[in-house]
Amino acid sequence: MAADPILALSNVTKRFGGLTVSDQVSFAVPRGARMALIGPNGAGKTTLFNLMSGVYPLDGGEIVLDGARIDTLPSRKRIAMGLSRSFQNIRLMPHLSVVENVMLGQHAQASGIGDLLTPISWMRGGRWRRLAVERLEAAGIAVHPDADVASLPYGVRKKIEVVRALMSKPRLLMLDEPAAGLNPRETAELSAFLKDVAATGVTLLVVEHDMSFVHDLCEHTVVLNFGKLIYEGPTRAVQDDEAVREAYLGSRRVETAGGSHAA
Amino acid sequence: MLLEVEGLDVRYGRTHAVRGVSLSVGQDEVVTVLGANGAGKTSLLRALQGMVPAAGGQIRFDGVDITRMSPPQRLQRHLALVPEGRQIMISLSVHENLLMGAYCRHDGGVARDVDGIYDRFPNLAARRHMPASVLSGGEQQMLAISRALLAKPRLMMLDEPSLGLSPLLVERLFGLLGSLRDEGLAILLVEQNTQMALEVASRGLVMELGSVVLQGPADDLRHNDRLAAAYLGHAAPAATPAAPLSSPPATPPSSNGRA
Amino acid sequence: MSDAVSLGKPKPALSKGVLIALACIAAAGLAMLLGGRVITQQIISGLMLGSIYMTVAVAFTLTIGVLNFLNFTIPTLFMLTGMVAWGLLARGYLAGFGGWAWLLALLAGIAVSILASLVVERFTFRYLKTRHGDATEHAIPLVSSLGFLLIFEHLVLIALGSEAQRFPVPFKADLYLGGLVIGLPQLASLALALGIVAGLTYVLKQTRMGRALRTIAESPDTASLLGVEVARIVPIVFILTGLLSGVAAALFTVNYGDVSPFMGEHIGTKAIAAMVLGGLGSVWGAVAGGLIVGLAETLSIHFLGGDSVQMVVWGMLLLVIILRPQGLFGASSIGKGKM
Amino acid sequence: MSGYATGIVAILCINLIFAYAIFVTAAAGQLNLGGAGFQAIGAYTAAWLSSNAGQPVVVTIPLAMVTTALIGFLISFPVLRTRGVYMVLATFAFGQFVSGFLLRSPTFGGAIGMVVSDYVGIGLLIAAAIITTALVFFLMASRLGLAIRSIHDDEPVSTIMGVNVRAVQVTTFTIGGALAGLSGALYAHHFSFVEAQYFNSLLSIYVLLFVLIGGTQTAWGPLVGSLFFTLLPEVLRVGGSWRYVVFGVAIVAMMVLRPQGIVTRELVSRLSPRNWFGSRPAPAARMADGG
Repeated sequence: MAADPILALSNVTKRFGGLTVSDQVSFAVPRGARMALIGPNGAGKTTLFNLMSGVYPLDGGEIVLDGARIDTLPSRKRIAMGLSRSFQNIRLMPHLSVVENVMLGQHAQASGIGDLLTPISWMRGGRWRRLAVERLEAAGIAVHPDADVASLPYGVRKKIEVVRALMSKPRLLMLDEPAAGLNPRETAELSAFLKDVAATGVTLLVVEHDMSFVHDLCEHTVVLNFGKLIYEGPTRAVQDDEAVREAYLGSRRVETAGGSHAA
Repeated sequence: MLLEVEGLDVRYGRTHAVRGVSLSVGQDEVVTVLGANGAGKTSLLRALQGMVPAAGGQIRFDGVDITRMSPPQRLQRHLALVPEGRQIMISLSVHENLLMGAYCRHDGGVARDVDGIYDRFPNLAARRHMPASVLSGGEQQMLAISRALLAKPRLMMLDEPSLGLSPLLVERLFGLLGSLRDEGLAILLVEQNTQMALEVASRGLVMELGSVVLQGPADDLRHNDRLAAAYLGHAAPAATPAAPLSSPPATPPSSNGRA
Repeated sequence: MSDAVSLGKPKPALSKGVLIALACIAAAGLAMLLGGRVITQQIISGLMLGSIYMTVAVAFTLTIGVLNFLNFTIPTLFMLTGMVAWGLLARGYLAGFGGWAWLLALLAGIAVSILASLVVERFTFRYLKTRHGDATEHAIPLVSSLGFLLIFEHLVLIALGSEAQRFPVPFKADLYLGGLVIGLPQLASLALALGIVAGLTYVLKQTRMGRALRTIAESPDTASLLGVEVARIVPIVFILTGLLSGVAAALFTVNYGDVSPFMGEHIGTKAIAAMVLGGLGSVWGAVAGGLIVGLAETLSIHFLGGDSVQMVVWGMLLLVIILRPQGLFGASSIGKGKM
Repeated sequence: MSGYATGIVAILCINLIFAYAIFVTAAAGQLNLGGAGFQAIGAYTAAWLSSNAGQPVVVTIPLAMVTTALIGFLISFPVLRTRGVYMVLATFAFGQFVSGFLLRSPTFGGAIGMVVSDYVGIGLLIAAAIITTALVFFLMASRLGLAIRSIHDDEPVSTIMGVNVRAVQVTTFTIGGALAGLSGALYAHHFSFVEAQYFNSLLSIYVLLFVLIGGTQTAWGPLVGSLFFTLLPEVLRVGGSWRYVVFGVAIVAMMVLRPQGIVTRELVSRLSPRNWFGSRPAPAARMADGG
C-alpha cells in the first residue's frame, strides 16, 4: 500500500489446535496513518495484536516494524523498538496508583542498572514522575496522581491505559477496543485526543467495534473474518463492500426445513 | 408470554452495561437479540440467568418473578442458558457432561433423554466415554446445546452459538435451532450472524450501548438499513426506521441519560 | 482428577486399589526373597505407616483439587481427633460404655474433626471473593487456615495440656506370618484406608455429587449455570476433609497408642510431601505418594538412622518438584492461566 | 535496657530483617514458605565460620549473606517453574529439606546444635534492621521496585511493558536470600547458639504471616506486620496459651476483613506528606463524569 510502511505483516499465520486463527494475513500500515482493524467477533483481531506484541509466537510469516524484523524478538523488547499497545479489557495494575501505572509505561525508556535503581518519585528520578503527571494532565485526566485506579470510572481508566502506552514513546500505537464501554461524549473526546497523538507522528492501529468512532478517527481500514484478510482500503468504502457486509450480517442462505442437520 | 422483562438494568461497578431493556418471549417463539460487540447482549443473558444481579427492573418467567433467584433456581423452573464459549467441562467425559446437564432434574427420565440425545447426535454417542476436550468446535457446541436440552428447558437462551464455527457448521447449527423451534421450544438467541438469526427468529431486537434501539418482526429487520448501521457505522446515508418498526420502548429516565 | 484419554469405558476405581494392594504384597514378597526378614518387616511397617499418610494426603488433595486451597488445618484436625478421643476417655465421660468406650471416643473425635472442618469452611471459603486475580490472592484462605491451626492447637493445649498421652487400646492382636509380625490393627487400617479412598474415587467418578464436585473444580461459574448450588456443595469437601483426617487419626491412635497435641505436625507435613510426590489433584497419586513416603521413612530409619528421615523424604520431594513438577502421577498443573 | 526488653528488641530486629527477606519475593507475587531454610543456612554458615574456622564477625556475616544469596539465586530457577500453591509447596519442601539436612549433619552438630563463638550486641542488630529497612524502602521506590509490584499484579502485561519478568523474579529471590542469611547470621551471633529444631516449618509459616498480614504492596507492610506479631504476644503475655488463640482469631479476622494486609498503597498515599497540604486523592465519585 505505502512505499514506506511503519509496520508490514506478511503471511502471518497462527493455529490453535486445529483452528487457524490467523491465516496468511498480509497488510501494511503506512507511516503516520490512522488505521482501523475491524471484523466480526472471533475474527482474530486480538490474536493478531497478541502476535504483534509477542504474547504468542508465530506459526508462519513475518512481522517487520520500521524495517526491522520483530517477530523473533521476545515480547519485552518490542516496546523498546517503538511498538506499544493497550488491552481489550483494561489491564491496569490494580495495586499501583494512577501515576505509577503511567510510570510503568516508561520502563522501556530506562537504561542500565543506574536507572533501575533510581527512585522514580524523588531525587534524580523525580523527573520521571513529573513527566508522567504532565502527560496525565495533557490528556485531560483530572484525577489525583496518587489515586487508586480501581476506584476510577471506566472511561478514565481506559484513557489512563492509553497514556501508559504512550509513555514508551511509541512509533506505532496499537489500541484494542479503546472506545468500548465509553459514553458518546467520552468517545468523541478520545477520538479528538487520538487525532492529536497521531499529529505528533505516532502511527495508530485500532481494533474497534464502534464504527462511528472508526469512521471519525481512521482513514484506512483492514477487515478480518475467520482469520483471513477480506478488505483493505479506505474506511468510507467499507460498508459498501459485499464481502464485509456478508461477514458482518451473515449469508442470506439458510436451510429452515426440519430434520436434523447436526454435526 | 413465557418470559417478560421490564426495564432491566445491569451495572458492573460504574459501567452501565444494560440500560432499561424490556423484552418478551412467547411460548413457542424464537426471538433474537442483535447488536455489535459491547452492546450489552451477553450481560443481558447473564442477568436473565442470574449470573449477574439485576440492578433494576423485573424478570418474570411463566408468570413468576424470578428477578432475585439464583441460577440453579431459574434452571429448575426450566430456563436454561447455553453460555458464550460453550463452557464444556474438559475434564469430564462427554457422557458426564450430559449428565451434568440434567443435574437439576430428579425425575427418572434422564437415561432415556440422554439416549435421545445420542440418537440425535451420533457423533456424541461415538465419543461418549472420551473426555470432552477431544471434541471439535462444532461437536462441543452440540454438546453444550444438548446439555442445556437435558435440563428440559421451556426457554433456551443461547449466547453467540455460531462463534468460532466454520460456515458449514454454522448452517448446521441454525438447522438444529430451526428444528428445535419446530418442536415447540422457545428460544432467545443472541447472535452476530444477523441474517441467519433473523431467518430462524420471528422477532428481533437490536441493542446499542446497552439499550434496545430497534425492534420488530424479523422480516422487516432483515431489510432495514439501520441494522447494518448498528454494525458498520453511520457513515452511510442515515435511514429512518421503516414504517412497521416500533420505536424503542420508553426507557426509565433514571437509567438512561443518553440521547 | 482426570485420567489420561481412554477410549473404552473407564475402569472401575476399585481395580486401581486392588492393583496397589497387589503391588504392596509383591514388594513385600520380593523383599523377603532378596533382603530377608528384617527388611521385609521394615517394608510392612512402612506400608502401614504409609496408609496413614495416604489418608491425610487424600484429604489435602481433595481441597486442592476441588477448591485450589492448601488447607493447613488438616494436621490440626488429625490432632484434634486423637486428643478429643483421649480426653473423653481420660476424663471418664465414657466410663459407662465399658469395653466399647475407646471406639466411641474415636468416633466422637472424628465427629469433632468434621465439625471443626466446617467451622474452617465458614471463615475461609465463604468470604473468599477474587478481587483482582493477582499473584498472592490464593494465599488468603491459606493464611486463614494457618490462623485456625494456631487456634485449634492452643485450645487443645489449654484444655488437655501439652503432654503426650497413652491411648488405651484394649486389644493386642499380632499376626505371625513366617516370622514376620503384622499388627492386625495395622492390616485393618491399610485395608480400611484403601477402602475409603476407593469409595471416595467411586463417589467422584460415578455419582451425581462427584460430578458436581469435579465441575466446581473446573469452573464454579459454569457449575452454578448447570444447577449446582455451589455454596451447598463446598461444605461437603470440608466434611470429607474432616472425615478423612479424623479416620486417619483414629487408625494412627489405635496402631501406635500415642496421642499428643503435636501429633498432627509430623503426619501433616509428611502427608503434604506424599501429595506433592504423587501429583496435586490426583487421588490415586496421593495414595501412591503416601505409601512411598511411608516406605522411605521406615527404610531410611533402618539404613541411615532416625534423624535422616526428614532429609530423605524432603530431598526426594525437592528432586521431584525440580525434575517433574506435576508429581509422579499427576496430570498437568492445577489453576488457570490468565491470558 | 533490661534483659527482657533487650531480648524482645533483638527478636524484633531479626524478625524484621527476616520479614523483609520474604517480602521482597512476595512483593513480586512469589510466596516463599521455606524462609526458615534460608535463615538456617545463614545462621549455620556464620556459626561454622565463627566457631570452626575462627573468622571474625566482619567475615562471617557477609559470607553468610553471600551463601544464602547464591542459594536463593540457584533455587529460584526450579522454583520459578512452579506457580501458585505449587510454589508454596516447593519452597516449603526446600525449608524442610534444609532443616532435615542440618539435623543429620555431624559437621553442624546435628540435633545437638552449635555454640557460636563471637557475640554481636543489640546495637549492631538495631543498626542492621534500620539499614535493611532503609534499603528495602529505597528498592521499592525505585523503577525496579515498580517493576516488582507490577509483576505481582499482572505478569503478561509487565512483560509487554518491557519488564524482564524472569530476571526481576530471580533478583528478588537473590535479595531475599541475602536478607534471610543476614537475619540468620545475626540470630546466631546474638544468641550464641543455633539448633536445627528452631528453624522449623512453624517459623517459615510465622514469617510469611508477618508479611501477608502486614501487606505486600508497600515496604511498610513487613514493618507493621513484624511489630504487630512480635509485640502482640508480649502484650498478651498474661494469657498463656490464650494469647495464641487470640492471635489465631486475629489472623482469621484479618483475612475476612482486610485480606490485602494492614498497610496498602492507598493507605500510605493517603497518609503521605505529599498529600498533607493541597488536595488529597479525591474520592472517585466526584469524578464520575471526568475524563
